This record gives sequence, C-alpha cells and structure tokens, in this order.
Amino acid sequence: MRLKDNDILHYALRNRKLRIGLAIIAFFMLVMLAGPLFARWEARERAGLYPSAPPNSTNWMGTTKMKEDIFSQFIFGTQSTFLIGFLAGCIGTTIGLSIGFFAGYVGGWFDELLMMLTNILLVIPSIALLIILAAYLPYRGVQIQSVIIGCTAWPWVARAVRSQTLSLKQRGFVSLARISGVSPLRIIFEDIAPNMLSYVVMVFILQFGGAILYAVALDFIGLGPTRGISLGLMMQEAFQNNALQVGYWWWFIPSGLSITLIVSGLFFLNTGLDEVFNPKLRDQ
Amino acid sequence: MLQVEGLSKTYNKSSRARVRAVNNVSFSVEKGQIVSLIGESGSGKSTIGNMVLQLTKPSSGRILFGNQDITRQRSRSSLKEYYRKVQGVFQDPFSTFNPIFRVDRVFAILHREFFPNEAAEAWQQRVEAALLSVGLTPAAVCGAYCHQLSGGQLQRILIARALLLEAELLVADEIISMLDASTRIDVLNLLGEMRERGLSMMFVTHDLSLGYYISDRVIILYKGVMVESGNTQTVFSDPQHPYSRSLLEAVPRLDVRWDELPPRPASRHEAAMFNPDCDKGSPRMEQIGEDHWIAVRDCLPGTEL
Amino acid sequence: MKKYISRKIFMYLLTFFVAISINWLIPRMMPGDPILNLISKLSRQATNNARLYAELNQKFGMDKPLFSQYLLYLKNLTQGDLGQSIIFYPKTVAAIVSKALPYSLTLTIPAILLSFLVGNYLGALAARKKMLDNTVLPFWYVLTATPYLWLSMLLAWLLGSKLNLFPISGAYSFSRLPSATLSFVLDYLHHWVLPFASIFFVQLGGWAIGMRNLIIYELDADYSKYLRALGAPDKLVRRYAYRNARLPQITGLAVQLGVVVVGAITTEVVFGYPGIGLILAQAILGQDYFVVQGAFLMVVLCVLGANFFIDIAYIFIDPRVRHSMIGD
Amino acid sequence: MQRSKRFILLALAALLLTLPLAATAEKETDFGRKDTVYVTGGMWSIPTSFNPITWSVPAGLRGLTYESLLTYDALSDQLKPWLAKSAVWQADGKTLRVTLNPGTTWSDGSPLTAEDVAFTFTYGAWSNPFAGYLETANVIDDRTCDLVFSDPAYHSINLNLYIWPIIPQKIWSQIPAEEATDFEPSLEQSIGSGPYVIEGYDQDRVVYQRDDDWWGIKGLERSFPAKRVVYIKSMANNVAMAMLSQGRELDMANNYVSGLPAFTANNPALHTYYKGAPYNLPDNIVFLMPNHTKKPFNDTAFRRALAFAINTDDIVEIAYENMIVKPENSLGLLPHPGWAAYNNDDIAKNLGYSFNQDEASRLLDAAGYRDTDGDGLREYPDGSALSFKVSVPYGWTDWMDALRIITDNFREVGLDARPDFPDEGRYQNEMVKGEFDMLLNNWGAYRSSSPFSLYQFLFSTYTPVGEDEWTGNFGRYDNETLRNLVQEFNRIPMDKTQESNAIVRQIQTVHMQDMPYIPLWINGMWFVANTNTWTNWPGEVGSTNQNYPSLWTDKLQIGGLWMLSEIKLK
Repeated sequence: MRLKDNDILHYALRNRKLRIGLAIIAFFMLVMLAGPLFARWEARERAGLYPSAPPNSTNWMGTTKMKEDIFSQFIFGTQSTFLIGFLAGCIGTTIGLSIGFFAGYVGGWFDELLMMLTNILLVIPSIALLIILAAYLPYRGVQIQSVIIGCTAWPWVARAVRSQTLSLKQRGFVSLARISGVSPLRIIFEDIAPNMLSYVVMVFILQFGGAILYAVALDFIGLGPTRGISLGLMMQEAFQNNALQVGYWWWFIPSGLSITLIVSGLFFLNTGLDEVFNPKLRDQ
Repeated sequence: MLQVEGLSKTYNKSSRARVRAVNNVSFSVEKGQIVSLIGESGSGKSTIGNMVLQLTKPSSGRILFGNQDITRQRSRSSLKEYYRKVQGVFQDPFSTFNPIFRVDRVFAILHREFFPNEAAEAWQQRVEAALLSVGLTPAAVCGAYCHQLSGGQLQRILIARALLLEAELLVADEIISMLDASTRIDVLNLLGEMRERGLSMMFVTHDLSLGYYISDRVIILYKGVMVESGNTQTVFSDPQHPYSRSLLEAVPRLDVRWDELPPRPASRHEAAMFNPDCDKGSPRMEQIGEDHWIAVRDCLPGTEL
Repeated sequence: MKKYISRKIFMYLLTFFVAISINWLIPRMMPGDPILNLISKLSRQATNNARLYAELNQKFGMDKPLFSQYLLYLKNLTQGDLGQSIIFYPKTVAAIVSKALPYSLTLTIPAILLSFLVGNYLGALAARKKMLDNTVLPFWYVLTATPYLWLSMLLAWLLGSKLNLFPISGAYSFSRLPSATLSFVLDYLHHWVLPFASIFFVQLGGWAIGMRNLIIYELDADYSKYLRALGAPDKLVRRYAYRNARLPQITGLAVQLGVVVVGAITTEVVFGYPGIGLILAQAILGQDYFVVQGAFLMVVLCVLGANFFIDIAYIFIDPRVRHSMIGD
Repeated sequence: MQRSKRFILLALAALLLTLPLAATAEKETDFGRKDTVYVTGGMWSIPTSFNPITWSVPAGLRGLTYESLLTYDALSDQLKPWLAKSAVWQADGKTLRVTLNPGTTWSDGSPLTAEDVAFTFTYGAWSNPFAGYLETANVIDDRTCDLVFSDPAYHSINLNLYIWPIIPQKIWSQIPAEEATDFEPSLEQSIGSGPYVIEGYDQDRVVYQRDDDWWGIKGLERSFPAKRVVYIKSMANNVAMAMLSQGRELDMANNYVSGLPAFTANNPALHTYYKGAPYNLPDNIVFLMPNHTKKPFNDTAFRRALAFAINTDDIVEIAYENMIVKPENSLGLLPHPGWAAYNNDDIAKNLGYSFNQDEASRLLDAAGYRDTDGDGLREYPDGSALSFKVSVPYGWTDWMDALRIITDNFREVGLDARPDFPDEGRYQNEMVKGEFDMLLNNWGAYRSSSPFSLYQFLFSTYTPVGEDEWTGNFGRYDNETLRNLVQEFNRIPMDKTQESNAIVRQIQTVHMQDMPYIPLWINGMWFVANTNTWTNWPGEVGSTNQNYPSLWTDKLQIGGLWMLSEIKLK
C-alpha cells in the first residue's frame, strides 16, 4: 500500500505540475527574501522623482501617484501577501484539523456540536467578524487580517478532515491502539494525523492560496489593513486611482499578475502533490 | 470467565432501516476454552467481538468479565485494567499496523502504557522472548515496516503482543482469513499452543471447518441472533436448527456427490420459522441435549406445523 | 427516513436559530453608537440633536433592556420586519434587501449554475483526452487563481471602455426605467454580460478541475475496472464515472449557492450592479448594522436552504448516502 | 436526465430574469439622448426618501423639485430671485418681508402662496432651520409674507433663504410635525414647485422629468433645455471615468476623479472649469483638528509648530495632482468674492504661518519638546514619550494620501505621528465624542454667502467631553470670547461688511495666534463634463454659462440650477 520514500521523490521530480508550481513559488520566495536587498525605499516612502512615472532607471517598476516606488511596494507587498497566506493558512488548517479530528474521532453529541459550530461559521460571513474587530482594534494590520481570515476559513477543513477521520477511525491500527490503552488524544495525533499528512499538506496549500484571494477581496471592499502594504492593497490603490483607465499599466498589472501567479503556483503545487501521493492521478 | 448476557446492538440512524446487528445474545467463555462464533457476513459476529473488546458500545445487555460488568465501567484506568486481560487480533494484519511506523512500535506502546516502570533492556528481552515463542526471529521483524512482512508474520506479532501482556482472553476476529493456506495452519497451531498455556479464546469466523478444527464450543449466528450453540462435536454431528443445517450442507463434501445428498427432512423449527402465526420476535434458546441449545419460536396455540 | 429528515430539520432549525441570534448579537457587541451615525447623517444642526437622539433611540428600541430587544428582534423577524436602515434612513431593511435581491440572484444563480454545468462538462472532457488535459488544465488553474475583481476590471476596461462592446455600469441603461418589454430585457441582458462573465469564468476553472480529478479517481475505481474487464464500451464506463463524480461536486454547488447573495460583492462593486453585494459594501463601511444584519440573514437562509436541499436530495440521488445512514 | 436538467436550468434562468420586471411599470421607456442630461457625483446612497425636509435627501430633490425662496450665485456673490421676487429686511431689523414672484404654482397646478411660505417656516419639524429664531410668520396677502424674528441672526437666516425648500401646506399639514422626518411621500404626494418632477427611481438612479407647465417659464423667464435629468449614484472611480470618456450615458460628474489631468489631456471631449491646473473651482476648506482636551494639543506653541511643519504645496501637487488651488494665505478662507471682504492679509502675514520646518523645529525646541533620548523623535518636556495619530476615514483616498504627506511632515520635524484610517463610523463616533488625537474635517467649511458659516462651524459651540458635539468644534477648543464674537458676527446685517469685518478681524487674530484648528488645503468643486451631447458647460473661458458647476445636494441653489438651464445641445 505504502509507497517507498524514494518512489515519492522519483515521482515528485518527474511531475511537471509540481515542478511548475515549485518554480513559481520559489521565484516569489526569492523576490520576498532577496528583494529587500534591492529595494531602496520603504513601501510608503515618496521616493520617486515624478509621480505616476513609467518604469525607468531609478524606479525600476515606475512610481505611483504618490511618488512611491512600485518595485519596493512589490517586494514588501509580496512579503505581506505571503505572510497573510501563510499565517491564515496555518491558523485555518490548525483549527480545521483539530476540530475535524475531534469531531470525527470522538463522535456522538460532541461531533454534532462541533459540526453545528462549523455550520454556523459557514453561515455567518467572515465580514461580520471583521466589522466587530475593525471597531475594537485601533488599526488593522496584515497580521490581524490573516488571523481573521484564518479564524473564519477553517470550516471547510474541519468538514473534510472529519470525514477522513471517520474513515481512518475504522482502520485496524486505531482499534489496536485503543486496545493498547492509548489515550484518544494520542491516537489522534500519533496514529490518525500522520496518516493524513499528505492530505494536510494539500489542505494547507489550498488554504494558503484561498487566504490570499480572500485578503484581496477584503482589501478591495475597504476592510484591508489600514497599515502596511500588500499586493491586494496595491491593486486596490491602483484601482481607486484609475491606473488602468489613465494608462498607468505599471501600477495596475504587477499586483494582480503576481497574485494570479502565486495562487496558480500554489494550485499547481497542490495538484502535483496530489498526483505524487495518489498513484491513480498520475500522468503515466 | 467471560459471560455475555442478553447482548444487543442496534444501529438506528434511520427509522425505516433500523438494523439489529446483534440481538439478545448470551454465551460464556470458560478458562482455557476456545469458543467460536460462526456465521456468514452480517451475522453480527464481529460486532460481538468488538463489543467484548469495548470498541463498540452495546445497546443493551451485559458483558461480565470476572463477575464485573465491564459495560458499566468506562474509565480509562478500568479500561486499561481490562485490556491487560482481554486482547484482540484482527482480520486484516496490514491495516492493523500503522503503515508509517515500524512494526515493533506496537511493543513500544505496550511498554509505555502498561509497563512504564520496566527497564528498556528487560523489556526488550521479554519482547524477543515473546517473538521467539510465536516462531519469529526478532532480528527479522524488529525495525521492519508492515509492508515488508507477510500477513502470517504480522499476525504472529500481534499474538506475541497478547503474550507479553499475559492476557487471559484473546478475541481473534477472522485472524487467518487473509492469510494464505500454508501460513494458516501455522497460526492455527500457534493458537492451539496458546490454549495449552491457559489462554481462553473467542474465535470469530465464517469458516465452519476452522470452527470445527479449533474450538471447544461453537455458537452459530444468523442475522444477529444465536440459532444454535453447544459442544463442537455435538453441534457439528447433529445440527438441529435449519440454518445450521443448511450451513453445514453447503460445505462441499469430498465423499458424497452433490446430487447424492440425502433429502433433508424439514424440522419443526424450520416450519415455525416460516409460519406467520409464529412469533417474529427474538427466539428463546431451548436446551435439546447435553450442552446443545437451539433457538425456538413460540407459535400460537393450535398452530399446525 | 422520516426520522432522519426530521432530525436534519431539527439540526437546521437549531443552526438557524443560533445563527440569527449571533447575527443579532454582532451589532450589539460593537463599541460605537449607530444612532450617532444616523444623526450625523440626518442633521448637522446642533440645536435639536439631543431631542432627536432620544427620539431615535426609542424608535430603534435601543432604550429597552438588551433581552427585550432580542425578543423584539425575534418577534419582528417572524413578521418579516428586519428593522430600519441607518445609512438609508428612513428606508426599511426589508425594502432595501427585497429591491436588491433580484439583481443579485439573477446575476449569480445563472453564473454559478452555468459555470457548474459547463465546468463539469469540460472537466469530464479533459479527464478523457490527455491532450486537452495538458493544454487546458493550466489555463483553468490560472483562471481560478485570478482575483475576481482584477479580472472584472480587465474585462470592463477591455470590452467596456476600449472595445465599447458592453456597458460597464448598472443593471440596465440609465436611459431607461424598467418595463416589461423585449427591448428592456435585451438591454438588461446586455448589462448583465460582463458581470456574469467575470463570475462565470473564475468559477468555471474550479468546477472543471474538481470534475477532472474526481473522474480520474472514479475511472480507476474497481467498478470501472470491472466494467471494462466485462468489455463494456468506454462511453458507458465514463458515464458511470461521471455519475459518481457528480456527487461531491453537487455538495460544492450547495455551498456556492449559499454564498450567492454576497458571493459577488466585489463584482457588484466594480460594475455598480445594484445587488445585495453593493448594498452590503456600503452598509459595512457606513456601519449600518441593521442592513448588514438583513443581508446576513439572506446569506444564512441561502446557505442553510441550499445545504438542506442537497442533504435531502442526496438521499434520492446517492444510494451510498442512504446506506451510510445505516452503518456506523 | 441531462435534457431535463438543461430544461430546468433554462426555465430557472428565464424565471430569474423576469424578477426585476415584476415590480415595475408597463410602459416602455427609452429616453432620447438629446432630451436627457446624465449627471453623477451628487448622490452617494440609494434614493431613500423623497422627503425634502430631512438632510439626507436624494440629490436634486431640493432645487429641481422643491424650490427655495432665493438662489445664490456663488460665483458673483449675489442673491437672486427664485420663488421670491425679493426678501427685504424691514426697518425694525426683525421683520423680513418676502414677496413671491407672480404665478408661482405647485406641480399639480394649484397656486403656491404666501400661506405655504408661512407654513414652511412655522412647521414644527425638528429640521426647520428657523426654529428658535422665528417669532411669527404673518401672511400679508397672497404674494407677501412677513417673517418676524425674535432673534435676527442675519447670516444664518440668509443661508437658509436660498437653501430651505418651500413645502406644500396641503400635504404637510396632514403630517404631525414629530413624524415629519419619517414621512416618505409617495410620488403622488411629491408635489413640488420646481422645474422638474420625479419620474422614477431605482437603487442607482433618480430620474427627474421636466414640468412643461412650470411657473418659472413665465415667472422667471427661464427654461431648461433637457427634458430629463438622470441622477446616477456615484460609482466606482474607474467606471465614472470610463463612462465620462465615452459620454454615452454620462454628461457630467461632480466627483473627485483621480488621474484627471492625465486623462483630460488625451480626451478632447472632456471639459473642466479651468483648462489646466487647478482644473476646479475652490469649494471647501479642510482643517486639521487637534483634540484640545489631550496633551500635547492643549499647548498653543505645539499647535503653532504643527502648522509650520506641513507642506501644503505637496498636498496640492502630489495628493491632488494640481487639481485644486493653493491657499493664498493661512487664514483658511475660500478665495470667493462673498468672503473677499474678510480676507485680512495683514493678519495672515503678521500672525499666520507658512511651510517652514526650521521654524517648526525652533518652536518645538523652544516649547521644550526635544529629542532627549536620541531616537530621532521628540519627547514631552518632562521626557515622556510623545506620539499621536491623525485620523481620516478609510476609503477617502485623496484625504488618505494627503494625510500620509502630513504625518510624514510631522516625522520630518521629529514628531511620532501615525496616520490612522478608522472606518467611517468609528471616525464619526470618535469625532462627535471627542475621543480622537487629531483628525481632518471639512463639514461646515463650504462656500456660502458669508464666512459666518465657517466660523459657526469652527468656533460657535463648546461641548465638554462626555457630551456629543455636532457643529464642528470637535476638538473642544474652549474660548468664550470667540464664541461670543461669532454670535455677534451673526447679528450684524449682511450688508454692513465693515462692521462685520471688525469682528472677523478679532476672530482671525485669535485663530492665528491660538491656532486651535489648522487650515490645510482647499478642496475643489469637482466638475468634469463631456461635450459630445451637451455643450456650454461652465468654464473659465468661452462659456456663456457662468455658474457654479455643482449638482450636489443644496448646491443647485447656488449655481447648479442656473447651470442646467444654460447648457446647450450640441
């Protein structure tokens, strides 16, 4: 049943989707990590010589209406966007996993209760939570945005993990662990969870990408971070300043294109991994 | 040592399709005895095994072990106490081992859960002794993953596991059905040896010949209901219940051609089974011989059978 | 079965009740004072504001104890009374929502259903043809990964501003008032195309990818292998695979239909489409809790309704579900 | 199975498409392009109630459908007749005699008489602007009405003569005064006297149709060329821009459009008031409001230092792309003929400020705000850390951009200032309750017939923290002398400019010395038109339409109406 380790590596290296996905993500990781070495200004620094200038030797990707350097914004925006995706992905996946595991494993009224909670959270749109938080918080930062997204994005994970747990629960090794006197918590984390590792990785990747897209939508309707920069905010500012209509393509294109690339890179990665882990899906 | 009284399990997720997986089953297992639960798939035999192992909660009835009703005590410590004495081996050896760990993890868990005070080295020696006693070379299995071992080896490891705990009762659920013929007999013989050591066993199987081969007593189940039980020899030589009969007749015989089988006279019980005037509820067990019991239905007075 | 359904109904009612209670609670947890906002909308004259404040407080029931406010909310809810808007004062929430709802529904329901049908069809097609799979699949990924609004803006810019093919704002021409005539319907459809397309295309990719993966799984399932071993034509095998793969997709559809009301919030903002999303965006920024509450109520109803419908439909569509109700 | 599914889908789609139709009229409408003028920018919300005496009316209602007694030409600073031929203060200084133009009628044909005028100003609705001032309203005859004031607040009254609408007595007398603001008149009940009646509306528009029997055609010798005026709810910036450039369904926009200079350069059909910078007429002043109940804003030296630190030129040039005028001096007055008499340049020169960060630093140093711990940021004189935030509602993009420049300026002089973008609701709450550090606001600083409106906004009230402040002194600047001066200003007749200016000089002196609120920049009267269908839009040169180009609520009465009557079909 189980693939040998080198099998997985073998397929992973040969999988084209995985390679494309990895290449895209690696590129943006590079932008994110090495970029600050080249970014000469802060994201909000009015650094350019001219407002709304097309790409030139000083401002490699041009400037915004406020003379901000778009290259710097792109670097720091990519960082924030990854941070949002990563944090929100981690939070959403963790909460979803925990709730899914317990609901699926413990079952009974506990399951009913948790699933009701899940359904309610599916039903109450996350903007509701955002409004409350927006009112209480002195400001909204990138981290807060990702916490909010993470805290509202888990119901899908919980549902999926629960059904996976239900099927894993029927497996012999869970029974064996139970008659070995292992505690339910240990069973969940030692026996069930590791068997879902590949699944968890994929869930995380999807949450990562989903969070990025969700953050963009929040930025757009005015519930984005009030401090800092992200690719979504760049896009929103370009939109509000008519960048496309006036012809400032260098302001409008990079943010949207990067988000599209990052998220599709994540999707490629996900499908690639799916194919590596599930022999049924392989091209060959 | 184990007494099962009026055990029932009903899955009622839907009112129309309310399934009585186990219906009012009573039996007992004495020390050193092997009792086989025999029935086709869906007869509820595995559910009984799971209830005895406390993996499934019974809907009603009692399970007494050493005069204690274990269905009433579900605290972790009492559960652990119970598992010291009652252990199980399951049908599919490959799914019984977590594929991502080495197989000897099952021993490590035992060490952690039941013998935390025992020194690692002493424990290791006991593990090796147990493995040797089930006919395995410790070096060959320790450190291996389950997909690297055969089904027979894996089942032996599980038996060794029960030995380490010095369990008193082993619930063996179809443990050889997924093994190939040559290893089957080895495992069966091993079970026989275990009985010699005083281990009681509940042997769950759909295989009549296995039940006949290994057990002291048999219980034949049909759709969750006990239809016949008793001494293995008695039941097999003179099955009384129509279901037991058809079950035994369905086994191909080497000495008689199919069409030469003598016609089977319909029994009183068979007639009762299909008569609408007879009770449709759970039948009661009636003793018809020394250690030979059969399920009967009560019919309305004057019903022509 | 009856018990199953009644239990489901009970759970749904319970969820609904809890959800609307939370919905009620949310505005009350806010630190600010909605009446203050309303007054600043209504009047900037200082002279009468104290009196006005008291009057409005009473009118909105804010002077009552919290619990009786809650009971009043429930009572009003049963009468379809969702309260009064703050930023659109003195319009009632029910009036605002009912006016906007048809626009949202006519935009998103066809977009979701059609993308579902077409996406599933394309996904099934891709699962069959390797070449199609390799060429089109990456395109779908990119499509799904594109932020809605970015695509909307590009579409609006290209097809609306540059090529002048489609109008880019409103649900029908500003030169019209609605009438039951063919020319109005055509005008309406003309405005509908761009917002529809921007939702349709982004969703299409998701459905197609899902369907493709599911079919590939199903084609490898034992029953498919068995059918093929029996010599069944490929077409038949695929049809069975498609039938099975459809089920998880339908679950996804239920969820999508649930967010139909606010799902297109960004699209509606970009195209000035006068649906619930546009109202909600304004209400959120203007902290109009009553409108937000009303819009959320629609979401709650849609999500629960769609899920319930699918839950029940499953019993009839999928024998496995019927079976799983029995097993543990 | 497949076929039936498709059928269901088609049926569903067809059903859904009919939904919006269900609630609407039978008759076919498609306004002729040459009959209609499409405008946007004035309406920010869905049309709520067509009730002219609340403050949240749909744009155009006051002006197009309901008329005021007078109008005010905001370009030439003249009151002009409208419903009233004249409104003259009598010799007692307390009685205002209003004489109506001949032939004024309501849209149902019935006459609009002095009774209606008297009713309007004595009606007990809380929004009545003369409540508290007016003693009685005496109807002299059908055309004449004397408004007798107990407290003749000339400047306030003057403002409302050209803003407040006259309402039909026969409709409103049936409505109890306390329910007046909740009253939602139906279209049948919407009987106005204006040149247009409401034809219809939807979520994103109001359609006004010309009343060809309007009294003013004869009475004012004025007519409106467009058969319909369609008010379109303000839309996303880029949509407005695209629609403007196409000119297909939009003729004029009164909203701030980012990137306009670059855009107009490539679109010859687009018309702005000025051909180049500053493109727009000045309309209102944005103030930086410190909270005087908090440290360090209660320190005059600190506030004055802030004023010197801000580079207002950057705001004009970068945040506003040169779309607005630069202020002439630091008094915070509009460059507007109505206010010109009060533009006391000498006060500005002697006491005012200009952008000079060295001076700002000097003032801060002198007041003891020094960087004592060497982190590059100033501390309080006692050495404790000093930091504050400046608030602007999230989403007001031009203000957000301007604020970023301001806080950067503050940091340049060593102050730890952060821009803060709360949601609009929180911004308002904090403002009204006095819980902010600093904020930007312009509520009452708009173009009017007298700078009294400005000083009323800034200095006429004082509310301690704990109570709600609504007028404009959000920072709780407590100066009783100033408050009395503003009231005194209000009680000097409009034409006695010299007497008024003596008081205004005192107000300005205190303002510049104390710097309670810092004038920052002058917002434009955003205006862009497309000349493909309608021409002769107001403009600096080559236009006979010399009117204030605004269709915002309550700005039709100061120019918008005149503008609409003077546009021409191409």
